[in-house]
Amino acid sequence: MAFTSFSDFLAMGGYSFYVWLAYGVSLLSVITLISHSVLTRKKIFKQVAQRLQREKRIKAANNREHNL
Amino acid sequence: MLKWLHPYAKAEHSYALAGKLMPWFLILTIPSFLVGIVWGLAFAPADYQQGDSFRIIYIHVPAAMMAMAAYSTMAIAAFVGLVWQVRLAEMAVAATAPIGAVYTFIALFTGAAWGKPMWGAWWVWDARLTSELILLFVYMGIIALYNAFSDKVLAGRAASILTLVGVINLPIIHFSVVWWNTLHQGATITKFEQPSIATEMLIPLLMMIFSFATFLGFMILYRFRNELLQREQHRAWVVKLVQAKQRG
Amino acid sequence: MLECKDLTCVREQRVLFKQLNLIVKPGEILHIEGPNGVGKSSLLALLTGLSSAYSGDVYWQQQKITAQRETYYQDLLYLGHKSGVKAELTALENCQGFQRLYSSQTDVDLYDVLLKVGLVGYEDIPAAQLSAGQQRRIALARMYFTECKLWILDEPFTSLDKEAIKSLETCLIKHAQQGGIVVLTTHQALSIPEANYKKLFLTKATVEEHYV
Amino acid sequence: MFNVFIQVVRQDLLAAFRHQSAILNPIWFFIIVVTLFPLGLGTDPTLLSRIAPGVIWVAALLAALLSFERLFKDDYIDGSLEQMMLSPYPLAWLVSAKVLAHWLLTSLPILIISPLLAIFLSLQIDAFYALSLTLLIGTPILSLLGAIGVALTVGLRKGGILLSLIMLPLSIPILIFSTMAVEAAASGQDYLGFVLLLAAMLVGAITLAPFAIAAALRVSIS
Repeated sequence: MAFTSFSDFLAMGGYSFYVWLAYGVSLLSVITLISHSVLTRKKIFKQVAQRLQREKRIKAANNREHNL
Repeated sequence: MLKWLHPYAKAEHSYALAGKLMPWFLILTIPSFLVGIVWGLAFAPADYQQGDSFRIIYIHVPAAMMAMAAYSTMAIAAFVGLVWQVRLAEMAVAATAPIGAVYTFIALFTGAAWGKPMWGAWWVWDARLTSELILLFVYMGIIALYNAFSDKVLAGRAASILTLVGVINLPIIHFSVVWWNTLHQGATITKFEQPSIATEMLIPLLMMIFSFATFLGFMILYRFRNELLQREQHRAWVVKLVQAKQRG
Repeated sequence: MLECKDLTCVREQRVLFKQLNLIVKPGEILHIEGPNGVGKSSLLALLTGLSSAYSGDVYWQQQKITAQRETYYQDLLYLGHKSGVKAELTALENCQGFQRLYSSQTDVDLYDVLLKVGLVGYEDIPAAQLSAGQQRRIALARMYFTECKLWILDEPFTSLDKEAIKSLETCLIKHAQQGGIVVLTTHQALSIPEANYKKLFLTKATVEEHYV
Repeated sequence: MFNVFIQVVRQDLLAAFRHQSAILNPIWFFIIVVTLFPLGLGTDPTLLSRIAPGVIWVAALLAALLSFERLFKDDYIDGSLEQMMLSPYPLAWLVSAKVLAHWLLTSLPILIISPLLAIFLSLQIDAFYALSLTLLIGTPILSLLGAIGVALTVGLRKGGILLSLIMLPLSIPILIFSTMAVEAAASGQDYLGFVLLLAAMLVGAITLAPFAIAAALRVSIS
């Protein structure tokens, strides 16, 4: 272990601000990337589902017209 | 040459294939990342010159390498997509661009955060950092171009063309930036060269590079499936998938 | 001879038409009709090779148009919604431009051609000062000096008056009788002899067969 | 084959001369941008002469960027771009004619008045020649690379900002080598090496860019 104690580890030999800032921002950007990808996937599924509803309504309207 | 695979089957088949591969990439990424980061942050010895601030290297160098790796995958996919008219390859270009952009941003930010303790300035016009910055602009250009088209097939092709134009220009840009940097070397800024790495520092670095690479693979596959779903919404297999998901 | 083999067209994730087969022999005029937004212009864009189909191919003289783009364009005259006439140039200059840009008889007297399309007296006025109908006539003037066998016209009769429509119709019929091919879309009724008149009615892809 | 090239160039020049504003705008923009710098940074000749090459080149770059919108947009709107793509002559050949016409209309005037602006910025006399030489070689590369971006964005409604985002990274090497050449000339050193590099880039752009422009047009027009 290169550090004597956990608080020493946090201090990072006096550079704690820069090291943790760099790691924090990197983690943040990876998280935004992942969440954006997952959200687009959900959005596409919702879009297709909506389209299915729309077409079901059109078909129902056509059927009602035919058997009037 | 890939025309023999009927266009309908290819999309559905590759969606399933990507689905099978993704867990494997994840299995490779997580352990190597955890071991690498703990080892690098806590156990690797401090650098005799820079002290513990050098630990930023464990994010900076892998991110910079993956930024280039992502662009090369895009360049290959763009070439295959345009020359053999393979629509799936163009989707890969669109899928990889944002990931490459995020890696470049990480490399840039960690580079700046690392530069501050070493040279006292948040932004140093060092040759490598400047080329990273320009690479980020190129990525942003490709992403913006892709999103500007409403028809995703055209968007993919336009992005592929821009990627290929970029792949020819990036080496020239890097070469000119390096030359420009050496000529404008105002203050004697220590060159941003690689500190000679002791083995205990090197191994966690290699693990981090490996974990970043497998994570790149995982994210490309994930976003590639999104592109497939987005483009093939009108196809029967996507509709069945959505219906199965609604019932499931 | 123009031919399409199971052409499928997808625009922005919407299937416009699917498995379209089509053969137009020399001497025929194909009239494509259909409600707005059914994909008439997209079909013409596919026929001219400006855009590529989701699947299926277009053949000219039994060869894929994508394989022989330059030779195909030697025989093709295309008139789109936009007339392709530069507003700053005069009718004469526009016609000279067309003559050089496309394979056409260069020994023809342009003033005579402009007379035929009813632009006598307007030859040297910048097209910007002409009406939309007159600008369209400059584009139509190309038909009088072109050597292209295949004419693809996207709603050629828009903004034309009765007399211009009449002369355009006769020009089309003359071209077809000389062994040329015409493919056009229009909402107007056409009085074309039965011998070389063919109709294609494009319908909106019904809901079921929406999924390819 | 060749007279079609001249025909396209002649037609473009004719069309442009019919309404002057399109030609003069980039020049006025170039002059105004260059005069902003002394107003902004003060009139100390040594400072101005040091930044002169960079300022003139960045102004030329922005003026070129401003004028690119006109390259394909008018033809796209009136339909002649579509017609050009359907002509039996190779599209890459016609497109290079259009880029040449555009270069003659916008960058050549900038090249002609750049010595005047160099005087504004009190650039050393012996750097004038280098400045005009780099502009002569550099601006065609800008036009060719910019034409690729314009071809990609011609079909889009809000293409302007996107065009600059696409084109500026590509024009960085040209900016760097030209300013270095002019600086070397200003301090009396030999600047031939940079000029030769620019010439190499120009040859590369002339041979490769038209095909990229043609491919990009095929994408955005379909």
